[in-house]
Amino acid sequence: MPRKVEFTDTEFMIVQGARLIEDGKTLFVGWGIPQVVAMLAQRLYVPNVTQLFEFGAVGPRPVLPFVRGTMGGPQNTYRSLQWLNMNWAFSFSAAGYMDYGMLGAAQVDPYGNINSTCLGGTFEKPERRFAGSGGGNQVASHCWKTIIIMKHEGRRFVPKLDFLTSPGYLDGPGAREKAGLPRGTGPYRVVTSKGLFGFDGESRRMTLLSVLRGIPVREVLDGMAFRPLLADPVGEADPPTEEELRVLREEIDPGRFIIRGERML
Amino acid sequence: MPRKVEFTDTEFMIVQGARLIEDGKTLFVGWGIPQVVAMLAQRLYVPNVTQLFEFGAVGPRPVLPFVRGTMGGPQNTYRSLQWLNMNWAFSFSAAGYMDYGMLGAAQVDPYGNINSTCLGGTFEKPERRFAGSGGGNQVASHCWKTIIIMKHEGRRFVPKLDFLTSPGYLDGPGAREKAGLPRGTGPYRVVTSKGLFGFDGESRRMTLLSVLRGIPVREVLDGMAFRPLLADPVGEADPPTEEELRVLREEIDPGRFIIRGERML
Amino acid sequence: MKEKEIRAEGNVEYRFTHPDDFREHVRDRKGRNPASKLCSAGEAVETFVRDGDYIVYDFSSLTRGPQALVREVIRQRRKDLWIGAEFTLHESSLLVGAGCASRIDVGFLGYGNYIGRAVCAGRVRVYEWTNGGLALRILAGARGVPFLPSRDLLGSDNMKVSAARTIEDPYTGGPVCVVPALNPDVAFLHVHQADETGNARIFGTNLFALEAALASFRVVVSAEEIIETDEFRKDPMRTTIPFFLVDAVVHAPFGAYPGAMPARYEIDLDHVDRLNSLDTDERMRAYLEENVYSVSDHEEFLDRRVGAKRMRDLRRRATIVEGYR
Amino acid sequence: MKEKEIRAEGNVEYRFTHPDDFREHVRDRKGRNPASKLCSAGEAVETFVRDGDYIVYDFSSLTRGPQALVREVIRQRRKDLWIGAEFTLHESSLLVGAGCASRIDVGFLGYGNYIGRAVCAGRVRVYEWTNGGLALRILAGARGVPFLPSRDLLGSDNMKVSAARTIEDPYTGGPVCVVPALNPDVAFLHVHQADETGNARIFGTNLFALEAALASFRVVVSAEEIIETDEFRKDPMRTTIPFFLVDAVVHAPFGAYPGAMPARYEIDLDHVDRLNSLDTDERMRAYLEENVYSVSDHEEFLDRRVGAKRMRDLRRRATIVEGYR
Repeated sequence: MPRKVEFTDTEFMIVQGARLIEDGKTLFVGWGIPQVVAMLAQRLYVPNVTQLFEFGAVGPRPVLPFVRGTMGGPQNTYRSLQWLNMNWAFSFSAAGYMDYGMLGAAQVDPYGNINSTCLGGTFEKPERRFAGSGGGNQVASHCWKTIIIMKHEGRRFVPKLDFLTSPGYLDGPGAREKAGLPRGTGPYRVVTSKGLFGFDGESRRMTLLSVLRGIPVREVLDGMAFRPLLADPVGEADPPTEEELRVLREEIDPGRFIIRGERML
Repeated sequence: MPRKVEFTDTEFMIVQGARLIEDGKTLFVGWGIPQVVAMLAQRLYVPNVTQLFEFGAVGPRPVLPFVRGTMGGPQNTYRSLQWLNMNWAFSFSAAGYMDYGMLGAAQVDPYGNINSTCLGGTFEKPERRFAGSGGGNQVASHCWKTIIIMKHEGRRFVPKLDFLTSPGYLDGPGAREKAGLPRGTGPYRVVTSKGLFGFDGESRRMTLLSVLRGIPVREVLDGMAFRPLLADPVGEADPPTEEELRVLREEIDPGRFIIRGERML
Repeated sequence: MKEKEIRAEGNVEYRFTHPDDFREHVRDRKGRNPASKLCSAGEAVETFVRDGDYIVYDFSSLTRGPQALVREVIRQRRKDLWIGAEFTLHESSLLVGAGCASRIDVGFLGYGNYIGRAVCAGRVRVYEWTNGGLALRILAGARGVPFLPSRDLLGSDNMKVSAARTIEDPYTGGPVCVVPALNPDVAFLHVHQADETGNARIFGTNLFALEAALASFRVVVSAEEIIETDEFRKDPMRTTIPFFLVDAVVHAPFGAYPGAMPARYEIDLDHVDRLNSLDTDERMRAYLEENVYSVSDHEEFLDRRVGAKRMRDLRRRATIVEGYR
Repeated sequence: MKEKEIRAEGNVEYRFTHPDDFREHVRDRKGRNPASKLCSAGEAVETFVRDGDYIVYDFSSLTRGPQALVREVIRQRRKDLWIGAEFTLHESSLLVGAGCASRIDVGFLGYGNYIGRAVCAGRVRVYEWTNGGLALRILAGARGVPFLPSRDLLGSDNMKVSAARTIEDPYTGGPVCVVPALNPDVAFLHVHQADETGNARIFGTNLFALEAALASFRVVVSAEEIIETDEFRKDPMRTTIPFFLVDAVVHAPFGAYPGAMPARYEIDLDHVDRLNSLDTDERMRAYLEENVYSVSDHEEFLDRRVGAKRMRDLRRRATIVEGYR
């Protein structure tokens, strides 16, 4: 029987993300937390995943520990199979070669549409301004399965976005295809600090698949401004294992730049 | 007073071509005779010309003597400034960076349109089939000044082409721009084994500028199936100098793969 | 899913794949697992080249062409192939002469008289895209878009014997040329170095090696040398093609023979002169019998038709190595 | 000739140059003569950067960014600049904070609070093209076409706050996104090695270095090292940009400081943390005074604000050199 271990909400989020990736597939890695997820996944579970960074690093093996604030530097692009540029990177995704994409988000709606641009006010004078799409729009448009990873905070789960930066299922079934986005693509999972969501195959609406063991479903739903569908039954996600935490804390992020967060359990 | 020297029609054609290029400019070099013209020009007159080959050799300094039948090999792409590929090479020309282009032709019409595809019959079953455009269409479409180089033979100067492979002035003034080709481009000179042609600034029709000294204008015109305009006066082109011939024969093409032809003078 | 749609506009047939159909092939049939794809030329052609396929290759017959693979296609007597012929010098003659190819997208259709006569006799259908147009079609296929625009072809007869079209540019209102994406069934790429999984290096210029690898349903790499994956990771700027675009890796020293492999061996001009002289079906048959059908594979061809002495001499003549590393 | 046309669609302004106008600039104003273009950063900005210019750069603030050139633009107090901001981290903050920039095409508008607040306060106008959209616009400019198509942006709000449009693909009939070509007035490229004429080498990945060099009216290269032209001819595969695209070459060791130059020196995280902490105009002014206005040029900045000891330490920390050559 596993001992209870203490961990942060960010650690749980990262661990959940890392468990989702299949080995021998390709992963388009966004800025920040997705970088750390990819490191943990490749270190523990999927040695043969091929990472792609939008500025043209193909198959990098980032140096551990993680170096903050320099995705394009020699540490993160270390031992790549190939160094190219941005137009080539997005050719790989546009032509169908990227299995998974992983992105952060400021807001997400029931169809998995992402806002990472601005909040409140108008677009010209918002109340808060974020970095914008970066390459997120391309990742969410092109990759076969997009994974959104974000803290479980109420203001982030909204019925309607303040700005649609990167497409989920837009306004429902068939909408992506109708808009001209590649067939068969779309958001696959939303990974949060409390649970895991998928998308219903028919309605394309966000569906709660599982919650961190010990957290009531109600607590997860309370943290959202819309009500997702519920899997039947809603599963339970294992907390981080000691090995996952050890690798995260000792090998990947000993400076705790990324993994600090609220303590859980 | 210069001694009379013996030379071939091909040698005269090459020498005329080499005298046309300005130093410190770029030259998009077609297959075959244009390669030799570029070598002679760079060796004697324009050391700072930058050659471009369609498969992405930028600024090569081909090894002398000329190696036949292998434009893409290490000898011809020797000491390039950059090795790229075809889509980049045509980006250079499309974006306006190529001053001169030099091409051969099977047929040319009064507007400097080029046929290098087929003769007679139908396109599907012609009487003679040539190599086709290669990159000639792009060179003639994009370069600021296109130079056509070909033997002076009657069947080559025709009022109407059997196939329009690479655009000259199409059917007259303004036609290139109307078709969507880049503004201000077009054929600049036609270099033959007997004379040199330009294009009238208004009518865009081929104009005889000069003939090899000693050849009657009539002989040049007799070798054409249409009557070009005549410069007033029609000039006289100097025959190849001893130095030009020496470099051509001893340094560039001692095997006489290219420069053999009918003897002249 | 219509993977291999042949469309027609008037008399003009052209190959077109909806980007979504190509993407689904990539998703379902291309391996992103870095497993060994090493096999013989015979196995590669047996597995990955089918009758009716559309084939492209890089670079030319005279330089770094995939000649061992082309000979294997002839040996296995594929039929009704369609060639995207950027710099097709002898390949077209051989493939048409052997009865393997029935359509050619041109490109540059040189040289020798055989292929010209075959066109005149109506034995092979040709369409004119030009080198730039074909390269752009393959770039479109590689970028996952159904077309790309350019400012050439316009005003020329190539637009009548290809499916290039003129559209109105939405920003200037002026006419621009567009060409449809090309996703070939097969790309043959002969490279200097590859690892077993398909990472590959070409030294020198190329036509559209990465574009063709991205755009093609099946990619067969033949390589002068097989090296360790680790070598690619030590020098990522030298990589031309990453492994997950590649379906088969063939170790084929002298795979470009009789053409040259820059910095490895020179062109065999005597053999090329013989190729240039193939002007009748009788001579073509004799050449194919001697150099293709009568030998069981590339290695037997090298042993019995080329020989160690000639290979040694051709290697020795490749004196320019600067820059090719 | 309207070199610098600013168009509007609804509320959205965008920069557009007809390919013919750009071509004529290239013909008349770009030098194809391999003369020396070596000059100081001050001279380069004085000569080639004007008020109202549209500027792009490569790579990011943290890695191989043209920081010495950006500081010089601020020092010379250019006004009303428009930034094509692919990976703009601190440049945007500094250029907006210094009153140099009034418009930004985004891209990735990170980070720190300063630039976000400036947007919210309406002190700078932003348009959303996304990274892929901006890279594609520059590719269109480089290829001499007025637009390029893609299958992203579709369905997103970026299409409402940019001039990207949806058109019907002529081959599938389906909707595709198109973006207009971008020909920036100025491209800043900081490279590992350049010669005096402008041939340049970047080691590692890049955003769109060659595209931006082809597409831009004026190209300023700053280089860690100046090397001989002959070095480029010995290794043509290593060349990123050929000389005839380049207008000025600035020898600027530590030109990417406080960011890193791969294989040369590491990022100065202390300095970057200070940049990240610039959240008020007061702090911004103090930073600019200390690091830009109070020093006459890049060399004085290095001597008086960075110092040989810190530079030595940053060099020592750049321990990964594999592949960067």
